[in-house]
This record gives sequence, structure tokens and C-alpha cells, in this order.
Amino acid sequence: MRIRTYEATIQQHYHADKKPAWDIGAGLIPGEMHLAAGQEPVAVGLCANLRDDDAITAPHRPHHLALAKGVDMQAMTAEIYGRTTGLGKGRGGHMHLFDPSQHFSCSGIIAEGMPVAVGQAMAFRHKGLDSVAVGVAGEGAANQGAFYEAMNLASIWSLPVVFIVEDNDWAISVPRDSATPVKDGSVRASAFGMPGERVEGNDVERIYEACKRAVERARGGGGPTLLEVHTVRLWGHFEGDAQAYRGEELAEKQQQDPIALYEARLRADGLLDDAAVAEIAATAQAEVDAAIAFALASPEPSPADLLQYVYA
Amino acid sequence: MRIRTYEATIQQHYHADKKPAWDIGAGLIPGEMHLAAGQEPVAVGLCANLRDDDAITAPHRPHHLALAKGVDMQAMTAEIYGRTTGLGKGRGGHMHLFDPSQHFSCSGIIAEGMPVAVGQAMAFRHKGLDSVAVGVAGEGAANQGAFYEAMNLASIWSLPVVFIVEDNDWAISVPRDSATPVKDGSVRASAFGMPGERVEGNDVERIYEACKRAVERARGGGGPTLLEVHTVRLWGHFEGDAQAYRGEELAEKQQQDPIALYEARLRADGLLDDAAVAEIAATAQAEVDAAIAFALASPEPSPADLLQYVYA
Amino acid sequence: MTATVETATGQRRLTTAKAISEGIAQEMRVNPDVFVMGEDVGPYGGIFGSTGGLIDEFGPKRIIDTPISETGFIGAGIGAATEGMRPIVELMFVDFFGVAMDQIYNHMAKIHFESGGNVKVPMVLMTAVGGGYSDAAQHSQCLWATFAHMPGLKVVAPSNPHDAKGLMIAAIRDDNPVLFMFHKGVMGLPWMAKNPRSIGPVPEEAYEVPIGKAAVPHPGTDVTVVSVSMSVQHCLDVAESLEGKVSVEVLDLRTIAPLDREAILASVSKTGRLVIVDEDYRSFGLSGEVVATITDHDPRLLKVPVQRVAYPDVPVPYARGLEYAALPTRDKIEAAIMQAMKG
Amino acid sequence: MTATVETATGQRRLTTAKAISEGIAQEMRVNPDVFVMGEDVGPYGGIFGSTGGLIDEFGPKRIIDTPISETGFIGAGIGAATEGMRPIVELMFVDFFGVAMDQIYNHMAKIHFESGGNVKVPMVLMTAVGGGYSDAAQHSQCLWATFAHMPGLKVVAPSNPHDAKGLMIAAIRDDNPVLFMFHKGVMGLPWMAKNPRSIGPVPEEAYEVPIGKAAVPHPGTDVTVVSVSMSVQHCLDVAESLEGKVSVEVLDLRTIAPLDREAILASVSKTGRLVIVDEDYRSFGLSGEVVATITDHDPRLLKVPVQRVAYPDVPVPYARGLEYAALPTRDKIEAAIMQAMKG
Ligand SMILES: Cc1ncc(C[n+]2csc(CCOP(=O)(O)OP(=O)(O)O)c2C)c(N)n1
Ligand SMILES: Cc1ncc(C[n+]2csc(CCOP(=O)(O)OP(=O)(O)O)c2C)c(N)n1
Ligand SMILES: [Mg+2]
Ligand SMILES: [Mg+2]
Repeated sequence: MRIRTYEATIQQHYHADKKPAWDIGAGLIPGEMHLAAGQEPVAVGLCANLRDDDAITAPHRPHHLALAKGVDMQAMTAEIYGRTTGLGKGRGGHMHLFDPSQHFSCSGIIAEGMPVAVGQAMAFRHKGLDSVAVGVAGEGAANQGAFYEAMNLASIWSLPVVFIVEDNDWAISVPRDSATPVKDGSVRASAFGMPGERVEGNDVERIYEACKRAVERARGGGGPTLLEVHTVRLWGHFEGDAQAYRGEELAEKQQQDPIALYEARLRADGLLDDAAVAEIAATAQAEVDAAIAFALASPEPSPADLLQYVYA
Repeated sequence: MRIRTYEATIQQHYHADKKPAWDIGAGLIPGEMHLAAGQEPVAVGLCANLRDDDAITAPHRPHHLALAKGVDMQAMTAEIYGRTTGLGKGRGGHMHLFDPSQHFSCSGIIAEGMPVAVGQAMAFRHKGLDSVAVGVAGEGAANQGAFYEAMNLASIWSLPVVFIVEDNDWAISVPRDSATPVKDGSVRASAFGMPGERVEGNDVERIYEACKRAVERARGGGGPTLLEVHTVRLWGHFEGDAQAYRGEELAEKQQQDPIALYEARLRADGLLDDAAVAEIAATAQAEVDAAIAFALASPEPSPADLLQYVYA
Repeated sequence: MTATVETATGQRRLTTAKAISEGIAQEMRVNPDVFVMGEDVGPYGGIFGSTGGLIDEFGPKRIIDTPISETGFIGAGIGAATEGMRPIVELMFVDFFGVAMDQIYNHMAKIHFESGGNVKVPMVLMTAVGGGYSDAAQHSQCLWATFAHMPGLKVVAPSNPHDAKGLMIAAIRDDNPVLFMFHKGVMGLPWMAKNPRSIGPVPEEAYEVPIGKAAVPHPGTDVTVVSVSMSVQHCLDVAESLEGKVSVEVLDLRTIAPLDREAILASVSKTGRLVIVDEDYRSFGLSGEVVATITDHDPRLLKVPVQRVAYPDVPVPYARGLEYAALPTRDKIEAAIMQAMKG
Repeated sequence: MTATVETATGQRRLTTAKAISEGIAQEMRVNPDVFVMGEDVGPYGGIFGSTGGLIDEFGPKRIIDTPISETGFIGAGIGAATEGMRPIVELMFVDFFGVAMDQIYNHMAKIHFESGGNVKVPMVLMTAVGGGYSDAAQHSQCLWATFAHMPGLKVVAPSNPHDAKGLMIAAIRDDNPVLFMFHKGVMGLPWMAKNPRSIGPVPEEAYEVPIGKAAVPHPGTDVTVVSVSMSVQHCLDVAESLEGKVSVEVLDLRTIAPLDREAILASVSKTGRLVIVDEDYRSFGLSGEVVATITDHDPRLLKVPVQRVAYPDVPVPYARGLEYAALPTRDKIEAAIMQAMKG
């Protein structure tokens, strides 16, 4: 049953991520669009361990994490459509989604969410809460100085932080190999005296287990952990990226769609059948359609309000 | 004889560093003054392995490295006195010493010299030279993001760089323990797939040997190395720092003056006697006095030239 | 201690450094969510004394010495602020902003807007500015225009102990990120030459000096001198020395962003002559914006060319003679006033 | 490829992106010390096409894809430059400056001065600026005034393919660090709406457009419109559309620092009316400095209030309607010109 719920969630997210992409051409969703197809297992495996009062700082590719964390799909979609009912009333856009109720935020500047997670953890501890702050970044972002500074602070102050690196082998067109001199990025944890672990296989259950250890450790006062999760970027870096630089590797990776693979496994185990899959797909589709309908029915911000929200 | 030369050099530097400090009150040397008493073994042990065409980027505490590298003492002293005959014609000051002939530079912004060393190494390789670039920073600076980015670049591009951390246990008033969660900072090398080594004891011979390995590795195309050298800050962070925060540790450390200890060792080994020590001290003193006399005899820059050197 | 002096009339006089740390302490006493974080803010008390003594009262949980990781701990301040804390974070010298500017500008300043007002970042970033003691190109700048250029930040820079305490308290209570820039020269430090104006009367109780409001510490009718921070002290010295000869109106902006444009317009409307004294770099900065405030409205208010006594477009030189050739000194201010009166 | 178009007269027309990469290639051919470094500058050809095709000719040793470590690789550019190379380093979006500003400003810009002229840093930092395509607050800014405020940098921002190539070549040959800011809208990208002026005639040979010299692409006598980068295209559209009604002189600054003050003064001396069109933030920026250039000299040159069509002091909003309410559009420029003509 637990697994079944995961599957449903994954599939929802998968569609939630896919769907907006097809609309870009219509111009209702302008701007860059970084979709996370293939990386859903990270979001689901992580967030199944998190509570509403736990925090996530997500990177430029945030939808899967937002949806798995419980960010309201309608408000998020409305933001992506630039509407006043959106999370940021149309000011933020898809790389700047803020949901205080879920302690969810993201940033278009890679790795810079990591220090923010450290500060959230400081606040939790100061207030006597046992909430956990999670910072997520790509493997490309993991070569940015901010990431190391954050790990060092979290470790020296023994804060409840989980650092997650989504290693999808690519940073736009730059392959991991030509940017990162270590095969297992989690060894970097030892540079800061914290435990680290790399999870191979893009497998939601293994990711869940690793995240569980890290989250429990943080929640229990054991300090920070670094997890590097090997995952897959099925699509382009942003919509419109032809990925000419990927060559054969792309076709290979497209065989590794984690949702299809997991579905097959669950079917083999007799936990899913055609009817169940159809139902899950339909439910997910309906939810996404409703979110988009909500967004489309929502008003655009008035140009007269341009100067609002600069100051509180 | 080799050791003897070291000793002389160390002592010179020691005096060279000490001497300017006593002049601050007189106002001839204005501004912050970070002296390196106690850290001479790092400079000497390192620079004995370097050639004129090798580069060093030094931090805010640069005198020992400059003198050991072969930067002209007179031009350096004139800069510290703000004279037109100085390395920077009085524009730079004690934290901004540039000597292109020795490929020596420094910066008052901690750790930011590390990426610069990476670029120097790129230039050396591009030009087909076997010169080596050395980046030096304190243990406090080693928690700055720039440092990690530089190590990563040097490693992924396998560049002839040696990274040296001078661990003097303090970053102004902040003890190493409360800033750095690992006892041995050289473990950070493994985060970037390069060798690392920590040298204990503030011992010029051990430092020399470790630097030799690292410099030879770099020069031979073997890529970068990280060395952390445990050294001692005998004086305040800057002149005028009362060091109230240090407590008993200070008195203890003052017993560990590396020059006195090395002198004792050389005397015990019969390599030094009173006469030799006196001669070395006199020679060093004379050189320093001459440098200061040169500076004092040099003109101050004319206010009319204020706008010079903004652009080349 | 040495920072507190009782005057004959019993009015307490403090250094600016002491006034700031007193303001912080008073807010920390009433609000457990306020804490201080930065390099050497603990036992050292801040390199320029802004947190002197706080560690003794509040301990290392609320006065936190950090590693040298400005992106890390300014970012942490932002995270703490978005979760309901009110951090005061010290960037030791403003000149180091470049190692953490992304947090300062892309995050601290913009999150409120990007969230459509749903997230607040109530945080004070305090930092030392200014030169005059040969600390050279990387430790002597003001740079307030750099921050004021970027929407989302409030930027304050007091010129005296009274305003420093009141602006600090206002900054802590403000729901926005406030950049609090204290000039080393106004701190009243025992180890730096100082103008007597850096020690002055400071009320005991907690009070606010409103952010966004300029002051007129020396009213006049002939010429308007707009300035901020340390330079205000020089302007006042000159204005006093010219009393009887030229009636100088000194405007102390106190806040750079948002700029008190009404105060500027009101004064220049009266005098028609404008001198701007600014220790930040001349071009693309404060002085241009003050001028544009007039010309947006009506350039004909200006009877004569505007005198800009600003830091010339040159990095801060080390040698004292060169540095003082660049700084806005009393003699340059006086010369500019006399020039404005000629036209 | 698609970027090259032959006109009827045989004059070759290029996109700005192609013009830039051609300029780089020509310099790389004659000078082995020139190399390119940045994120996605290799096989991808630069996110905005500035290095398109270079990897094929020069290979990965001279066209270097970097990890996402801007402090690291901009610092490396500085180190290489001080050792005699001439690096061209790309910062993908100017908005990311904050992660590397210390290298840019405390090092790249100041080393020459601090060394008393003994060290040169001949380096081009190129970066994409500007908005208009809903890339929101962290990917749409111009920020040229931020860099121009800080002495030691040269800052250029071309408005068309011809100037882009010539300024790039001049920048590479310059012994100073030059910040080369290309607006995404002028690049002529196939995947972004564009003004036809983003494709234009470009000579085949290598040539320089002098740094520090403004151009007057549309002379006039009634009103001076000072602008730079993308906005110049809009200004020219408006100036052309007003022909016969208002004689508009459009000044394309091309270089922001050092500012061509003579050109500004010459034009305003003639027209007495000044409109400034600037996609960078309004306050403490370019528009104020242009005004101050006049008032330093003589405010009475200005017959009417100055119109500043600049980006209001608000972070860049995502929603298209809001963003265009902020951007300096043709209608706002025209309205400002008409307002200036009224006074
Ligand atoms: C500081 C900074 N530099 C560069 C960028 C541009 N950029 C956005 S995403 C990206 C690649 C990120 O790769 P990775 O971290 O692996 O995440 P992924 O896109 O693969 O999910 C780059 C270079 C940025 N947003 N911020
Ligand atoms: C980016 C930056 N942050 C802060 C400072 C201020 N500062 C100068 S030296 C120093 C301590 C450095 O400690 P360490 O690196 O251990 O070197 P040490 O002084 O012990 O030689 C600090 C905090 C600086 N110069 N640059
Ligand atoms: Mg990636
Ligand atoms: Mg140290």
C-alpha cells in the first residue's frame, strides 16, 4: 500500500511536470522552463520522510520537489501562468516558488539555497522545534562555493539539515565527468566531518531509505548528512533544448524512465494492473487539468500594481 | 649548509616582519598590519622549492611569503611606507604587494587568491612552461567557498597548483575548533580527488619535504596537491590586537617560537654557535635597516597623480 | 566603559559603537527572536565595536561567531529570517560584499517581492564602511550606491551616535532587510582619529529614528549641502565655521534608500544652490541621483552648477597623501560651497 | 548559417550573436593567447550564442567549458591574464554576478591600480543582460550602473551587430578588464522575439569600435534621447516614427564606463531637452549620471524637466503584463519625448 501510494504520487508528478511543458509554445507560460522528468524518485523518496513543518530549498528545477512536498498544485500552476492566485501573485515565476505553509522555497541561482536551509535549521533549533531543513541542488551546482560553506556551517553547528545532490549527469550541456573530479560526490561529506552516502539506481525505495536515515538523524539531533542521488534527466535542460550534445547517451537514458520501470516492477509483483494504472493516470490527469483550468481562470496582475511588494 | 641557509633566511624574515611593527605608532606605516611571526617555517619551507618563475598568491598576511619568495625587500618596504619606489608606487599597501618578476601577488580578501593561482597555472601550461602556481590561505580562509571552487578546477583540469593552508589555529579571534569541523583539513583534498597532507610541528624541514613532494608533483604534470601546515601565530591578528580572547594558550604558544627552537636544535647539532647567530642577526638587521632607510628616503606620491593607474 | 561619558547636565554621551550595541541589546532583551551572527562578533565584540559586550549578556547562542563564510552565514540569516527570526548579521567590511552578493541581492532583497509579499525577510545586515586610515582599496569603500541601486533593500548610514541607535532599532523592527552601514570614522573608536561628533548624547531608552527620513542638523538659506554618514560631520564643521558668512543648510540623508526626495527638493527650492558631499564613488552613484531628483522635477531650481564633492573614480589608494587627495575633506567642502556661492 | 544573410547589394548581414563570435574567432586566429572560458561555451556555443561554432575551430583547449564555479573561473581568468594571456570569460547571466563579485571587483578591476600600473589584467568578461521574455527577477537585469560605479572597469553594451563585433575586438585588444554586456534581445536569437535591428550589416574584416565613444545613429535638433543597448533599438524606432514631427537626436552610448560626457553635453547643448532611456534600474544609476554630467557643467542647459524612462525600482516581475509595465517600451519613450517637447 505504501508503495502503491508512492507510485500514484510519482505518476501525478510526472504528469504535472510534463503537462505544462507542452503549453509553452502557446505562450501562456512564458520564460525558461526546467522540467524534472526522470527525477521524480528523488522528490518522492525524500518527501515521504518530511512533514509539513519541514523545509525544502529547491533549485531552478523545482516542480517535482514542490509537488511531493505538498505545495498546492493549483497555486503553483497559477504562479507558472503568472496569475494573481499564484504562490507569488505572478511576481515570482517557475524558478521562484514560495509556499510558507510548506516551508518550501526555491531559487534560480544554483546552490544558493543551501545556506538558506542552514538558516532555517537554525531557526527550528532556536524555537525548540524538531523540524528538518533540506537543501537540494544538482550535481553541477555542487561545484559552487556556497554549497561547501553551507555544509561546513551545518556541521560545525550540528544543525538538522539534509543536503541532497540530484546527480542527473548533466549541467545543461556539461557532463558530470568534465566538471567533478570525484565519482562519488558524497565523499565530500567527509571534508566537513559529516556522513555522506551515494544512492545509485534512481530507485524510489532506495532513495526513501537513505533519506529516512538522514532525516531521522537530523531530527534526532545527530546533525547534517550529505546524500548524492544518481538520477536521470530525461528531457532537455530547459524546454527547447535540443540536446545535440548528448548523443547516444540520451536514447539509453530514455530507456530508464523510472516511472515505467517502477510500474513494471509493481506489475510483476502483482501490486498494479491495467485498471489500477489507468485509474492512477486518470486521477493525476484530472488533478493537473483542474490546476491548469484554475490558473487559466485566474486574473493576471494589474500593471497598476507594479510597485507592490518591493517593501513589506 | 642547506639548513644553515634556511636559518639565516628565517631569521632575516623574522626581523623583517617584526621591524615594521614597532614603527606603526610613529605613523610612518599607516593602516592595518598583519605580521607573520611564527609562520616563517611555512614560507621558507615552501619557497626553498620554488623558482623565480613559479607564482605565489598570498593572503592578507604576506610578508614572510614575499621575502622567502625573493621579492625585493626594499621595494616591498617602500610600498609599506607608501612611497613611489614601492612595488605599487604607494597605491597598494601591505595587503596588496605585486611583484611580476617573482610572480608574487597578494590580496586582502581571504581565499580569493586561490582561483587566481589556478589561472596562473593555466597560463603556464598554455605557454608550455613547467612553472608551478602556489595559492596560500589561512585555516580560517579555508572555509570560504572560493577555496573549494579553486581546488575543484585545479583537479578537474589537472593543473600545476599547490594549495597551502597555514593553520595557525586562529582566524582573528575565532579558534579553529569553532569554525572547522575536521581536525585534519587536508582530508578536504579527497573531496576533489587530489592528494592532501597535513604537516604538524611547524618544522621547516618537514614543511620543506612536504612542499617538495607537492611542487615536484605539480611540476611533473601530476596535478594539484593540498597541504595544511600547522603553524603558530605568535602575535596578534593585526598590530594592536590585544588578544584578550586567547587566554593561556598564548603564553604556551609563545614558548614555541620556531626560530628559537630551530636555533636551539642547530646549536645542539653543533651547526650554530654564538658567533654565527650574532652574525646572522646582524646581517638580517642591516638588510632590514637598509630597506627601511631606502623607504624613508623615497618620495611620497604626489596628490596630483591621484587618477593615475586606474586604466592601463 | 570609556565609551560612556556623563555631561555636566547629566546627559549621557556615548560613542556610536556603544550606541549601536546598546540598541541591539535593548531589542534582544524584549525579542527572543533577535540574534547576532558574524565574524568576531562574540568575545572580540566586533572589529569596530558594534557588538561590544553583547556576548557577556546574551551568550554564544545568540551572539554567534561564524567561520569566514559570508555567503554561508548571510544565507543562513535569510533562512532564519524567513522562518520567523530577526537576525542581525555583520559583514565585517562592506568591501567583502562580493563574496556574498548573491545572497544579499538575489535573495535577501528579492524574496519578499518574488513571493508576492507572502514571505518576509526581517533582517539587518550591518557593515563597516569608509576610509581615511590607509586601509587601501579593499577595506575603505562606502559603496552605498551599489546597494541603493538595487530595489528591495533599505540602506541606512548614520552620522552620529543618536541616529545610529535609533536607526538600528528601527532596522531591527522593520519587516524588510535593512543594510546598516556604519562608517568606521563615526564609531568613536579609541584606536582611530575621530571627530568629536562621533561621541554624543544618546537617550537611555529604546527609540526609533525613522528609516527614509533625512534630518537638517544645520538649517540655512544660501546653499544646500546634501551628505550622509561620516561626511556629514565634516559638512557640519564647515557650516559652523562659515556661520555669518554663508548660511549653509546641511541635509543629513541618514537613509540612502529609499531616498528622502522631498527633503532634497524642499531645501534646494529654497536655496537654489546644491553641493553634494559623498564618500562613495562619484559616478553612477548617490550624487547623480540627488541631482536627478531635482531635474526630474525642475532643473530651473538650480541657479548654478552643482558641486559634487565625491570620491573620484579611482580605487582607494594606500598612501595617506593620495587617499586624502581623494576623500571629501573639509577644505574641499568649503571650496565647493564658495564656488556654488559665486555662480 | 541562418545567422548570415546576404543583402541585395551583397552586403553581409549577421545577427549580433554571430558578429560577436566572429570577432572572437578573428582575434583568436591572430593571437594564441586569447582563449574562452565559461559555462556551456563549448559544444552548446553559449546559451545566447556568443561562442557559437568556436569549439569546432579552436577545440576544447581554447574554448573551455567550466564547472559552475564563477568565482573559480573568473578568478582563473584573472590569474591567466596577469600571466600574459587574454582570456574571454563568460558569466552566463549578469544576474549571477553576486557569486563572483569579489573577483570581478576587488581583483579584476583593482589589481592594475594596486600594483601601481605594474600588472595588467587584459581580460574580457562577457555577460548576457536584459529582460522582456519573463525570465523574472534573477535572470533579466541589466545592472550596468552597478559595474560602472566601480572604478577600474570598462563597461560596454552594444545595440547592434556592427558595434558588437567592433567593441568585442576592441575589448580583446584592450589592456584593461572590459565588461562586455550583450542584451539577449539584440543577439538576434532564433528563439526569441526580436527587433530587425538585431540583424545588420557587419564588415568581414576585423575592426574596432572605440571604447568610450558614443554614436549618434539618428541626429536631430529638438530633443536628445540618451540610451544604450537594446533600448537604443526602441529609441530609433520611435525617432523614425516621429520624423517630420519631432527632430529626435538619439545618442547610443555604446560604452557606459568611461562615459562619453562630451557627446552628452554636445547634444544637450544643442537641444536643451533630455530624455534618458535605460533598462537598468532608475535610481542611483545611469540616468542620474547622465543628468549630473549636465548639471556639473551648467544646469541652465536644461530647458525642461529631464524625462527618465528607466526601469522602476522594482525587481523584475515574472508576469508578462507586469514586466512590460516596467520595461522602457516604445510607447513610454514616445510619451517622454512628447512630454519633453511640451515644457
Ligand atoms: C550561480 C549560477 N551559475 C549559473 C547558472 C545557470 N545555470 C542554471 S541551471 C545550470 C545547470 C545546473 O546543473 P545542475 O546543478 O546539475 O542541475 P540540473 O539542471 O542538472 O538539474 C546552470 C549552469 C545559475 N543559475 N546560477
Ligand atoms: C572574504 C573576507 N572575509 C573576511 C575578511 C576579514 N579577515 C581578514 S583576515 C581574517 C582572518 C583570517 O584567518 P586565517 O585565514 O586563519 O588567516 P590568519 O589571519 O590566521 O593568517 C578575516 C576574518 C576578509 N579579509 N575577507
Ligand atoms: Mg545536473
Ligand atoms: Mg589562521
